[in-house]
Amino acid sequence: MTLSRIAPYLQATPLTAILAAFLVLPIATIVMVSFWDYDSIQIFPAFVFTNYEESLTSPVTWSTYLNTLKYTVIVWAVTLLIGFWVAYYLAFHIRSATMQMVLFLVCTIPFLTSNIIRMISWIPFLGRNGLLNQTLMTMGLIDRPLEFLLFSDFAVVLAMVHLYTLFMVTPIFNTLMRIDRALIEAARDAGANGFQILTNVIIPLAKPGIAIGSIFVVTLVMGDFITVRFMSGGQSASVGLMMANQIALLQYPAAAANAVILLVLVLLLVGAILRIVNIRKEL
Amino acid sequence: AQNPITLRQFGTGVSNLNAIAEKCKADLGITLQMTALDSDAVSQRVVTQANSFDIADIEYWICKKVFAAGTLQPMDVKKIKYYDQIVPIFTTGKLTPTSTIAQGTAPSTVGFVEGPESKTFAKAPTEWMTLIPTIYNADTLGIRPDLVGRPIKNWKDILDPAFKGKTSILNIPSIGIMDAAMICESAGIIKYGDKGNMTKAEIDVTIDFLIKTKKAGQFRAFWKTFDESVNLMASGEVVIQSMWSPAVAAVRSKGIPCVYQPLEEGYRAWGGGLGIAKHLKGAQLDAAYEYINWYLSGWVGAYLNRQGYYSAVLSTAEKNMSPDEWAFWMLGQPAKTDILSPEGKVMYTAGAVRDGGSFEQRMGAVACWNSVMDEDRYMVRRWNEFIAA
Amino acid sequence: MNSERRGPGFYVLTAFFVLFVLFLYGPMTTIFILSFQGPNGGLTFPMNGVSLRWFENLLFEQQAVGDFGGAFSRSLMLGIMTMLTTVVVSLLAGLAFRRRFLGAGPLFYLAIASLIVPSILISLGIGLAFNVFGLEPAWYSSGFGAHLTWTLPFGLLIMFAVFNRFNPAYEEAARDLGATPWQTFAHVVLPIILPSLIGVGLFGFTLSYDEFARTLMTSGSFNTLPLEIYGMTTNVTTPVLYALGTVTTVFSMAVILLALAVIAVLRKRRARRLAG
Amino acid sequence: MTKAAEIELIEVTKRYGPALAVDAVSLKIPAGTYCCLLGPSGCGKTTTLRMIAGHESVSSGDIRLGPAVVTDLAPAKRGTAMMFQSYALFPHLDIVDNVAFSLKMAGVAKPARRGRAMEMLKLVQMDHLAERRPAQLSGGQQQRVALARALITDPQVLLLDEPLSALDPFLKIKVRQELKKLQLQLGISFIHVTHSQEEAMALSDLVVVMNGGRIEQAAAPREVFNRPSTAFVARFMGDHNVLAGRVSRVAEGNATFEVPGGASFTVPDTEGLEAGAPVEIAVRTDRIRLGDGAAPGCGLTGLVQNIEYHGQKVQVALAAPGVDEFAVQVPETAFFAAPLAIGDAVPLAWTAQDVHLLKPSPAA
Amino acid sequence: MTKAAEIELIEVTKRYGPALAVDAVSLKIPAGTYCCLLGPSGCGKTTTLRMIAGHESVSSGDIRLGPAVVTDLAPAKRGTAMMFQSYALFPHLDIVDNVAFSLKMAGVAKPARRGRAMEMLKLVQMDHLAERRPAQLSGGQQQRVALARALITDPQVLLLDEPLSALDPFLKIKVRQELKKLQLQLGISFIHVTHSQEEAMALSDLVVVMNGGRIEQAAAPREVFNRPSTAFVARFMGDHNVLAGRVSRVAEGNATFEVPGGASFTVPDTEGLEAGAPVEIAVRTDRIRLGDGAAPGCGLTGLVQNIEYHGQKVQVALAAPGVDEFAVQVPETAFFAAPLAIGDAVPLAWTAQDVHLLKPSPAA
Ligand SMILES: Nc1ncnc2c1ncn2[C@@H]1O[C@H](COP(=O)(O)OP(=O)(O)OP(=O)(O)O)[C@@H](O)[C@H]1O
Ligand SMILES: Nc1ncnc2c1ncn2[C@@H]1O[C@H](COP(=O)(O)OP(=O)(O)OP(=O)(O)O)[C@@H](O)[C@H]1O
Ligand SMILES: [Mg+2]
Ligand SMILES: [Mg+2]
Repeated sequence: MTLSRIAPYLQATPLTAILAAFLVLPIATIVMVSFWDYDSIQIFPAFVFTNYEESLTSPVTWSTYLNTLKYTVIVWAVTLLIGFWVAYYLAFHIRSATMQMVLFLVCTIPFLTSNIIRMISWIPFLGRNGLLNQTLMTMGLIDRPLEFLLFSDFAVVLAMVHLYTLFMVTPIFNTLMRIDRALIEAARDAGANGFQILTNVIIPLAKPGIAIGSIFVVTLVMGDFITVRFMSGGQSASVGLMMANQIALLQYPAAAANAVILLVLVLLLVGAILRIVNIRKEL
Repeated sequence: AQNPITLRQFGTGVSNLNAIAEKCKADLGITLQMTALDSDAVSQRVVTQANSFDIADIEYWICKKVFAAGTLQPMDVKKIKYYDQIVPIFTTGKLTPTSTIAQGTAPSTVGFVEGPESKTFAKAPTEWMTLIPTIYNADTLGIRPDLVGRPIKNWKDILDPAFKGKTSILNIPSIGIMDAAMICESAGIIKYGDKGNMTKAEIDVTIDFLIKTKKAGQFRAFWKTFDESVNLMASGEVVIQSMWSPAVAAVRSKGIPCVYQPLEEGYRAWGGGLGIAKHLKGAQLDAAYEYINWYLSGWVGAYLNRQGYYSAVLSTAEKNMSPDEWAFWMLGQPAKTDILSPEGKVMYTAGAVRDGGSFEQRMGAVACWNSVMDEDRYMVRRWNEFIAA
Repeated sequence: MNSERRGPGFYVLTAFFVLFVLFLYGPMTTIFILSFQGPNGGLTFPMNGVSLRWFENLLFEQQAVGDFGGAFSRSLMLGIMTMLTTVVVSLLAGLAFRRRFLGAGPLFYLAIASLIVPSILISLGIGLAFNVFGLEPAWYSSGFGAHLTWTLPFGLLIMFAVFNRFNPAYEEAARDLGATPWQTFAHVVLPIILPSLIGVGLFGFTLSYDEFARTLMTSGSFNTLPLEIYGMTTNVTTPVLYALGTVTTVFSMAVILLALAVIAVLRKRRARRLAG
Repeated sequence: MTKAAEIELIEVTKRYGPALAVDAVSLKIPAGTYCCLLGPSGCGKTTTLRMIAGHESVSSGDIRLGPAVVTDLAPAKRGTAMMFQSYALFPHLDIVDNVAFSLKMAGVAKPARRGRAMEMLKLVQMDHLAERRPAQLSGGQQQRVALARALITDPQVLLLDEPLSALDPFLKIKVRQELKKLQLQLGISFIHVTHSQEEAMALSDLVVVMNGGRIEQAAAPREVFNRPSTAFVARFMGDHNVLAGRVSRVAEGNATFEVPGGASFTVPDTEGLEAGAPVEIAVRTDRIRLGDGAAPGCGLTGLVQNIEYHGQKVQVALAAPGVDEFAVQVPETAFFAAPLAIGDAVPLAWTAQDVHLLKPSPAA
Repeated sequence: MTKAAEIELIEVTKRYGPALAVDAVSLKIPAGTYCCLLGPSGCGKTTTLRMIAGHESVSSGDIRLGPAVVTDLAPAKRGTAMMFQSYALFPHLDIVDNVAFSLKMAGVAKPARRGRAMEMLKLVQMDHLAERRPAQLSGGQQQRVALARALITDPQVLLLDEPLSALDPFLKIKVRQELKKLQLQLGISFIHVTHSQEEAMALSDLVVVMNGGRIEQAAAPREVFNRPSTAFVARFMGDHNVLAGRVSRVAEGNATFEVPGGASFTVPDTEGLEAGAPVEIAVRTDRIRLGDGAAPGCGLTGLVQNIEYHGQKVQVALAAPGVDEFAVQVPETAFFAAPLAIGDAVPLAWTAQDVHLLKPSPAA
């Protein structure tokens, strides 16, 4: 009796310990260090607000956050659009479960290639003399290479969409699969056309999946630094990149302050999304 | 086979070569475990993970930042066999007794500390050396002669509207700012008191100018790593950009014309060196010295020279190179036979001349070194602003 | 749903899906094709001949810089460690969450937080914490922990899904038949959820094997494979990089296909045993 | 509401790949009929209903509703409305919006459609819970909302797939009375799928017994119960004993047949019978007397296998050579006046009029 | 197997937080009894069964099995075995291993335990499918395997939670006969939870009718059906009409009461009755005659609300002032000789002996 009462505590201990050691403690450290001081060589324990002050009063911070939010919104919208239709196609138009599995696997296989390699492989494709420009020129569609394809916001968004769409597809596919097919027949019986079924039944019922996918995409984009650096050719900034630069220059307290701000922002965004759904119920 | 000790060395991919580790194992029996990182990670490792390495292969400008962290120990020059033969740039700072010390974080200014426990850099050579120089070079603009279509003479040529959207500079603040300074000065935007140690006002002028240029669309990209610069150039994304000499060689090795263009204002130089971790002692410390002495003893020097870099002790390197190689690489003379890379691939055919002339011409025309300024923190902030603009 | 006839929507969406797949595979095929560059080929088109030079170079020759083999074996080890730990810890936690216990809510949200805190922040935090506490980061300590903060929440969520669908009557039946709690677990619960556990394991392995941002500041002296690849991108200008991409992809695909094949064979064998 | 219309299936067939789910079914359901499709699991009831509704395409054959052939029309264009097995209420909409859904689809303005929906909810006495979500309702309440949602489209035919199966037995009886009342009130046809013969008998004007994708019998419940056309129907409806054997002799006005064990029985009918042909008869369990005195070929002696108390009746199951199952219903009082025990040998008798000759099954 | 033992619940209570699921239930089940726990959804049947099995702790009270108090014993130590509602067969084990599971847990060697398991499978006639997995069996087959698995532990009492609910109606009837046969053969007690009164009556020696966590009546099926102790039992068992009102007059040997609408009825019993007190009576639906000639207080006139064909009987539902529901069962032949239609006014009569006085419900 008593053993069964303490059993859940024992069972939860490893998870708690790992999260405490590798999540809570590090974040606490970040918060602590964000109040430390530093010069070009070293960081010292202190309690100063300069890191926050510098961050929050600097127009760079603001424009960087704005830029990051811009990426977030665009990538979110595009992945949602693509992710929804792909999930919809798999869930409603593919009838055999085996075929669904196969096509789903087909979508996941590219994710087995290292992210970095996948990203840099866009460069020969999109470059000035890349595959795409050359094809378009051979076909006579353009007479000068399109410059915006690479080292631009377009390239950043493209690569992020490429990297993150699956995070949208999976949860939406999951919720769509759980929609009782009778509901769709009931809607059709009530005279709804395809579009009305979509807007009145499927989308409302897919909301939890959309929310979970959105959480993934939003957090991934907000924290990204490598894609932005590679694909913008170093020409654009993101919060992650700013932090990475600060870390590179050993400006840990400034990076930590930025990290805290980023964390707060991400938590706010996720909190807002979570108001719409209860994830635990959706599992 | 003599020494069963393992040393963990890390540094950038430029000099952290497996060939060196293999040769070291063969010659000394010391096992070198090499880890190659990008320059950001290198400086972080040195500062934050003191016990994760035995030998750090770092750049001099980073040394200025990281040595104060106390994770490296100064080396006793008495134990360095070839100390006297090290190129004087690293000791006195002057290539020849008459040359001036270039602006920026010249290696000699951070090359020595005052004592075995000290973290203060000494003004003149002492017995305690921070880093043993490994490789160094003087950088300039690389160009695609087939695509620029005009002679390039000055750093400011990168601003030519004809190259709009086809230029690039380096996005490592401490290095990029020096490129920018060379450009600004050349274009007559500003005359610096000391490029290597700008005032806030000078930083502002420089960055504002960069931002303006960026917004006008002059740059195609900013590169951070060796390969990025190679790919930018090789794929024709840019036709003129600041570059490293082996990167130019790499482009050329793909059969693409690329020239490392000497400029009137001179070069921006850089150098790297080996530092010994604080925690090393006893047999390991001895092995580290043994390794460093071997490093300077010629084989490595020749190996590095053959890549277009320069090595610290020229005399020992010369003995490990053929006269023709020496003449080609160090004296700037036309090659009499085909010049091979260390891997044995033909890099230059007979008759070729290396860009930039002889060692003296090159290293004698250094206008500045990569540097860490007093206003570093401010500069980095403004640099980020430039990137974010 | 009219079961036989396909509307125009089907064809439009099929086209869309095909485009999406092409989009996904486009860069991969670039890598794949370029990895067969000729000996003098570069990282970009056009192809400069066709050869297996770069695979040879990758697999049988020493690279100028770096230690691909070491990085690969470290990533493999780390992946396996992460996989095993993820399976065990999320299984235990999943079991814990089946009952009510004090702090269940906060622990759940902590796990969710672990999922949504940007990777670079975790990496920075762990790096800093090790620094502040004077510990030595290494791929098998701090790196391992950093990976767990990424794989455990996924594992836990999967276990939630599994146990939400697990019929407790199985356990009661076992108890009724005289099984001790341990026997119930070993002979009933475990075999029934085993497929999901394998799924958690494979998932954990893949996540860890390809994790970059969280490893960046936590791997200590030696590189994991993604870091090594990242390092390679900074100094390798030959298609050996793409050869590496092709090889790692083929490797992961082989692992998955093998797993699928094993499952298929087991199934067939059972079917045969039944028929026989 | 005077829209009631006749519905007709003409050789309707449904194939799933090589499998025949519904096999050339023809059926005419007059306007205003309560029709039950009855049969064991997998016999094709749901498929038939869904083809009428338009949710399943017809492989061959035609469906007529009133004068129009609706075989290829969209579900909402047919004048049918469907109530789904587990009700299929939209979980994200409250009750009024569920009921108003079809009006919304048709573009009716919000106040108007909610007004109409409230009327329908009043009809099924659910107006007081209009604001709730489906998850907050009991099974019976959900059922009524689903009904309201189906009826708001003013259909000529309402199709119901096992509408009572989710309810507990107590509620089932109440709700089926409501269904019947509503059908009478609206005057339209209901087609109701069930696999409970009790439900089918209690509700319908027309019982359609299906088996293996074919119709075994389509008739009024009383006809089906009293004159099951095949052995399958007799067994499925219950309360019938089926005896099967081969005809040994055909005389004027009657015939005799033998079961494998040797006993022989009389059939007071000779239609289609000839010596040596297989034959099946049914005798209702409540028409059998305990005790001696059977006319020749109208009785047997069985061993009691099982005794079940059914309230007013006691059902005694017996076995005899060649007759595996034979049940007798004895009125409660009579049984307890002279109780039987398992293992007792009991003589049984019936009259020749109670023997009902069965036809071979079309599905066979 | 002569291990049959008496089972006794003594004031057994189960609380879930503040809610009472089972409220001080006391019950004695003699050895070798087939006992059915019957009641509507949520009345506490499953909870009671699970407390007996040991899968649910007892909040207060005691459970005795034979001479031993088993309240705090582990499930496997009690001498009970449970068959779960959806059978809970282990999906990863084949049929033999499922049945042999308890022996494996006890450490019996493989050949021995598989041998015993095959014996049990033979008992339930499932030995030919021993190698299959549960998913490859039909509902009825699974049910038999579950039975074998429970019986292999040689229990004194077998507990069954709605063992027939997953089966289709046709199969239900066959399988319940098998259950009964097995219980007789083994001689142990079966406690069987159901919410079908028909199932309970057909199977049990002892019917326990529960409502709101309490026992309304525990008696032989015939007793429960003929003399339901409360209005709840009468309604739940069906085939009873309940009339409720207040006593207006108590005379010798009988009393009179009035329903709210004004009609008054006679009760041939006065036990516990006094003027002004509430009173309820039950009259069986098959004891009511159609037509005039009712003795005073033994009849009413109702309007026909609904007519249901039940095969041998036709059930007519009527309403009268103060009497919402009143049903009459008319034999089929009689009904169709003079059919009624909905809306007809029909006089009804019964005899005073058919009136059964009900007691107030303990749950109220
Ligand atoms: N989508 C489908 N694909 C293939 N076969 C199907 C499909 N739907 C039904 N069937 C088959 O068609 C036959 C009839 O199925 P249907 O659902 O109409 O039976 P039913 O009478 O409604 O049974 P139940 O009482 O179990 O609901 C069955 O054999 C079933 O297996
Ligand atoms: N674990 C629990 N926690 C809280 N309340 C419970 C729990 N289990 C059962 N109950 C409540 O106890 C009461 C009795 O439940 P029980 O399952 O015994 O009913 P039942 O008679 O078996 O009903 P059914 O016929 O629906 O199975 C119900 O009101 C139910 O809501
Ligand atoms: Mg069906
Ligand atoms: Mg229950």
